[in-house]
Amino acid sequence: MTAEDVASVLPERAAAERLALTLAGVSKVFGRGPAAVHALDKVSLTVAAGEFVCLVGASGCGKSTLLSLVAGLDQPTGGTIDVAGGARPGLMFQEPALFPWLTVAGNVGLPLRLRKVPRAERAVRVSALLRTVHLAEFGKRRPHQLSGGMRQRVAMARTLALDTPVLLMDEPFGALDAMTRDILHDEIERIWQERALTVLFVTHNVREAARLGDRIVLLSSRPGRVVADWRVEVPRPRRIDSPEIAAVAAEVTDRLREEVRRHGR
Amino acid sequence: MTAEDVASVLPERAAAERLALTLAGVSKVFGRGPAAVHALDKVSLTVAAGEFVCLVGASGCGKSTLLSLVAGLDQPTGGTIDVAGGARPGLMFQEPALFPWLTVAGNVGLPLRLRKVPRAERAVRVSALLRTVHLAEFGKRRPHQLSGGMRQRVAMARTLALDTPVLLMDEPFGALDAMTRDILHDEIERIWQERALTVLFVTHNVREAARLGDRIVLLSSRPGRVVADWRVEVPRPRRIDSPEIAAVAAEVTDRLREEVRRHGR
Amino acid sequence: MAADTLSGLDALDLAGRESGGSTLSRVWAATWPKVLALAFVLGIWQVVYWSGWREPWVLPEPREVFADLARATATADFWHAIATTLRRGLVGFALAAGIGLVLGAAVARVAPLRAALGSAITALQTMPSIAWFPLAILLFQISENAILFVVVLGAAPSIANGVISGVDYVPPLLLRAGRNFGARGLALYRYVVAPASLPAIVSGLKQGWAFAWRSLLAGELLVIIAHRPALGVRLQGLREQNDAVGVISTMIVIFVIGVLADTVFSYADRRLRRAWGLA
Amino acid sequence: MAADTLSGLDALDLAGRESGGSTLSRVWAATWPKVLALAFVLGIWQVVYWSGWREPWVLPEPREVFADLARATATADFWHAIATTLRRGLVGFALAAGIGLVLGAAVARVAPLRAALGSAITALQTMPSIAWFPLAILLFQISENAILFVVVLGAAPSIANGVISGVDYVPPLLLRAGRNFGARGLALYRYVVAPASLPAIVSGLKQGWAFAWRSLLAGELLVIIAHRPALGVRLQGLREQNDAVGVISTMIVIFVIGVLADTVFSYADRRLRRAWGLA
Amino acid sequence: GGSPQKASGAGDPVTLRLGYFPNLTHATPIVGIKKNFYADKLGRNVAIEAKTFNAGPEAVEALFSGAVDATYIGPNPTVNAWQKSKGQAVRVVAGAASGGAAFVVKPDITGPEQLKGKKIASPQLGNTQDVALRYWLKQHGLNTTKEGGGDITILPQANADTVTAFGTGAIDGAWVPEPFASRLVKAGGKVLVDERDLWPGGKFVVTNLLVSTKFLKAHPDVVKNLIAGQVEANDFINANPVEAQQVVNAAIGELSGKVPDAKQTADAWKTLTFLNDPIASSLRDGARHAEEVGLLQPVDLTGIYDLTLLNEVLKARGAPEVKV
Ligand SMILES: Nc1ncnc2c1ncn2[C@@H]1O[C@H](COP(=O)(O)OP(=O)(O)OP(=O)(O)O)[C@@H](O)[C@H]1O
Ligand SMILES: Nc1ncnc2c1ncn2[C@@H]1O[C@H](COP(=O)(O)OP(=O)(O)OP(=O)(O)O)[C@@H](O)[C@H]1O
Ligand SMILES: [Mg+2]
Ligand SMILES: [Mg+2]
Repeated sequence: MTAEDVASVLPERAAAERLALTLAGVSKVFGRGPAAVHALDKVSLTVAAGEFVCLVGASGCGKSTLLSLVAGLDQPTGGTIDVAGGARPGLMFQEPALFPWLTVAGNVGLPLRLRKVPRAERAVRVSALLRTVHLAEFGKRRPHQLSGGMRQRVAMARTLALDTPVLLMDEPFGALDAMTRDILHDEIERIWQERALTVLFVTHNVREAARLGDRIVLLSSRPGRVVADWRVEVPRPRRIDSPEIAAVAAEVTDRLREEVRRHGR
Repeated sequence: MTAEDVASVLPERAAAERLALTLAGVSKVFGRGPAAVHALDKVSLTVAAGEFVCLVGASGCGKSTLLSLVAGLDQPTGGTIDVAGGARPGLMFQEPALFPWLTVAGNVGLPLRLRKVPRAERAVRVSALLRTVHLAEFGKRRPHQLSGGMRQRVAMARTLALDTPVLLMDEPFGALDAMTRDILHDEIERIWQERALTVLFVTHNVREAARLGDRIVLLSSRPGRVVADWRVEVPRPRRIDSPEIAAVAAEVTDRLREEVRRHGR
Repeated sequence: MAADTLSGLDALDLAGRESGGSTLSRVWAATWPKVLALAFVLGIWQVVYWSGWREPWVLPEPREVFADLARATATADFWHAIATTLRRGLVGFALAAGIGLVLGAAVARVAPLRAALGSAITALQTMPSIAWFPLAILLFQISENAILFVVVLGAAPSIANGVISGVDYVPPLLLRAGRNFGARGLALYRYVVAPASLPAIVSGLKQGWAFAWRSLLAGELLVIIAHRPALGVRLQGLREQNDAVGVISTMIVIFVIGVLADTVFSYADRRLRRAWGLA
Repeated sequence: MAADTLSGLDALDLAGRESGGSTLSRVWAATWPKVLALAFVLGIWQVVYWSGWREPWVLPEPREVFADLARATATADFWHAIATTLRRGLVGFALAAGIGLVLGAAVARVAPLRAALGSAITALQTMPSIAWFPLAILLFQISENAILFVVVLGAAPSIANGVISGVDYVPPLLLRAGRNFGARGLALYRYVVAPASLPAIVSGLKQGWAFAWRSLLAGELLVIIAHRPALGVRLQGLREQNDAVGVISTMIVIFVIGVLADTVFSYADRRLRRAWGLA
Repeated sequence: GGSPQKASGAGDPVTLRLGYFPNLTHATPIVGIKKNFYADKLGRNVAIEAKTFNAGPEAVEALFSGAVDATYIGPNPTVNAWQKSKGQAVRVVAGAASGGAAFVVKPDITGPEQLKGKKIASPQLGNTQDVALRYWLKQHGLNTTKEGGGDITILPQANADTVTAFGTGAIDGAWVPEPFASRLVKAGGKVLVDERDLWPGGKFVVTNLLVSTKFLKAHPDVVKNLIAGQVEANDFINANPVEAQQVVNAAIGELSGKVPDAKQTADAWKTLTFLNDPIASSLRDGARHAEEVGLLQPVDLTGIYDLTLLNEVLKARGAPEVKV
């Protein structure tokens, strides 16, 4: 490698450095033969560091599959996925996936324990996280003693405890009432800004996507492909019931509706 | 009992007959001693036969607990629950609760099998139900091969296969995209009218409640109490994005917001 | 019809899941069936005895057996025998548990090991204790270790199989969650796989205890040591003497120890289920 | 760093879960570890033999044992012995499975039965086979039924315990779903409890088979019939003749049968896991 | 259980269930059955059903439970059966074999004085060989305890394991019956005591014929014919030892799946005598010895023998009668 090469490569690399996620022609096929399901087909997508990207699409279009691939929990059938810095992204699953043998505090504290955070510090962080999701008094409960929405919030706190620079969230607020959700929108936005996180956020609620995202990416159904990509220009702080958000949501909804119709549903 | 008594009682009883569900002072306490959780406190509620009642409330306020009591899966700590005709209501759980050892068709067909519906008729009914939830081609799949939203739709089809006059649904459309949900709103409304069902429907989506419900009942948090009860006068067919529905939703949302705020969240 | 009535129908379905009631009524609910069962067995036995179906030296009277048991319990040898056998059983079981857990954990998650040893574990489990006696003597001469060897070979495969079955059925979602949290290798085992398979492991340990105990009672015949009476030796000795009374009273002792062992496992199991929200 | 690399780290964690690859490579992956393990064991044995650690009549050479095995397999008696013992094993196991499943199902869901018998089941499981011999002869005289009796008493408790453990860990949500669908009593068992506890039941059946087989090899000594050779009698006979070569070659036969039995259970288990999305 | 058949009239068919062990000291019943000596004497009306046992306890259990009517068995279980049933269940009606036990030790042990501190095996606490060992040691001034303590450690152990243990040097000797004694010699042991040398005339019971009292009372004629068959069998064995060995080896092979080594059988055979006299004195002396070394509660053996039928048979053949 010559000196010139290095010079010419550097700016490019710097640009690449700012990309947190790069998906290039990612495909995922489940099973083999005639029963094979083409969940994702040549999805290409880049997410800049610090960007908040919302992923929308019809039920079963491959959103969860995509997150799972990005998290490195599954292997793509084709294409490549690059996570800047090689850090494993934190994933909040669509189901709460709480460990039944641990208390709420134990669940939230597990990622800390795995990183060998000392006990005292752990206790402080866990109670801060539980406060964030408004479950401060529930640390000693077991998952089976919680309501559906509470479980989802515990899962969110646990994912936040991961402290990864890239966060993947699969419908984190699906089981929450509008009020609690609004509050958590503020919380996640605050944390995202504080920690300068990169977030890939799956939701069915287009308003939610418009409320939170820098970008909204629309996936088509079977096979999943990126069919639209909006930049949400509404300045923050945003309110979910503001007319600007409603306008963005309306546009996305129209496109989504068209997409779903095209696939016969 | 004298003849006069009978005469005077009859009209009353006729009125009572038209009630599908009667909850009188129902309380539910989990655990004992200082750790006891008062999930429901003296909830009284009646649902007329053929009525579509939506239940809203903050996360963890006791909605699922209430449905579980009405379904007879749990015993109330106090009060009584009467289901007209003694028929056990069908319950669609908040989680899909699919049986992993059965295919999608097997899951949907199980309630029919338990009622000893002959195989041929069962096949016809199962495929009709799968068509209703737009999963016609997925009958042979296993639950673990489905997406979150698909699983929820299978659970809905399975609950519809129960053919009970009273249907309890716990956030049936929480994991669905807006389009699929709109379609299923139409489907459930159609089935409700066709079968003259009584429905008790838990949702976090206030618009959804306004779109579907004859009434919307608001539950407060810990302990859960009925704090408001609206009659939705918007004539059917309704559209979820119509201004009338938005107006109803706004009213309910305001009250709900107030309720949540009162409880410090 | 009230929902109460409906759920009344489920009362039987809920057996063993309901935990309510006062302490007294719980103790009573746990006791009367045992007492009844015991009375039933003793009753049948006594009636058969009275019927004169078999001579008393073949099928002795309950009274005689309990008298013998009472006599035996008054001797130091009896308690020494129990103590010796229990000690061997516990040591052997602990060894077997250690080996079985490690073996099971390794075989469950390392594909080549599983291909190599998976079936061998069950095959070893089916090998009768006496088949190991020559090898035990070869390796350990006439020593307590020979007994432990037989006990470990009897129980470890069973425990390993419990672990394997538990690990195989860990919900994939929990595994994925654990891996996403950065749990790898041992950490994944410690924080996810092990706790998730704990129910199957406890069940495997229980089966392992039964294997250990049976192997022990056979294996004790390998090493009959000075001044150290043991239950296995006692049982065999009484049987050699065709002492029906003694054999039955020793069986009662073994039975009681079995019940106590089960109580320990059941306790662990119940705590587990309570924590998991299953009981 | 690519996600591929990251997941590469998990390769070991995924052992036994990955099913991809061609048939040939799958067969190869399943075979080489077994061959290696076998070669390893044989190698050690041969080296120990060559070292002259023990006299050849105590620890014979592998070659000699396999020659003996080859000779034995050429005789009709050998195959008769295997056939007789296998038949008894299968009949006894089927009986034990029937009794164990019914007993386990009943005890798991009927609280008083559980209180009465729960611990007794484990206690019976720990009772050595020889303790049952007198009762077996008393009840069944010298007949095949005496053997079956011992086998059933050995295996049924283990199977019942598997069922109980399985039933105890059925996810309550699925139970509630079943009950909501109108499944009561037997129907709830048939459509929800039984399939949900199938993994634990298969695991219990596997343990039960091991108990059955061990009890059988001991119990066969109860009824020794001319011209009906049996593996248990053969093992004991060779042991009494101090025929180390014969004992080891019979152990190999028992081992191979154990491996085959495990293959059957593993197959059932793998199918189950595949259907449930666990493998 | 069809044991207590009603007294047989002339024409009633009877089944005689006879137990024995597939083992050298049971050559009498093996030859008797294989060569039809019993069948010939019992006639067409009596079917003989052979039952084979692995060890004494099962045989006694079977006798007690009515699963067999008679069985060949060693002296030790004989005394147990007598004692446990308070002298009611069984009677010894004939002997079958004598001898066949020895004290084999490592070659460097040449006398009792060298045994101090050594480990010696016996088949089972309180059995014939165990008693013989302890009594012999006592006579030579060495004391032992029931629990295995004393000057010498006695390890009761299954005979098969004893041979293995001797082979690995884990024990220094053992007092065992044939064919284990021969095997110990083959494994480098040396006979220190041949038990025949300790008994008058070199005879002591190792196998006798035990009959259930019920059967004996119900079918004395059948038992008499059984004894007659055995006498013929013993005569044949003594006249044709080589053929008898072949028959016995074949029968053991048939039952256990493996024919024993002919040479080993021949070696062990030399230490055995097949005879009809139960050698009552050796049984009684054995019991007395057991009492002396503290292994047996005093037991009254009066009436255990019922040799009238045997003596009738012997008398008819012009052979000398035996005495209790
Ligand atoms: N293990 C699997 N085997 C076979 N098919 C699968 C598997 N996992 C997912 N699929 C299929 O892949 C497609 C995409 O599933 P995915 O879970 O990614 O959808 P999704 O976009 O998250 O849907 P939802 O919004 O309903 O959660 C679906 O058609 C699903 O049936
Ligand atoms: N088994 C239990 N043990 C103890 N507490 C419980 C149990 N089940 C529910 N609770 C508590 O009862 C309250 C009501 O729970 P429920 O599941 O009914 O809420 P919900 O209204 O359905 O909430 P969500 O909207 O989040 O699903 C919660 O505070 C919960 O923690
Ligand atoms: Mg999804
Ligand atoms: Mg809920």
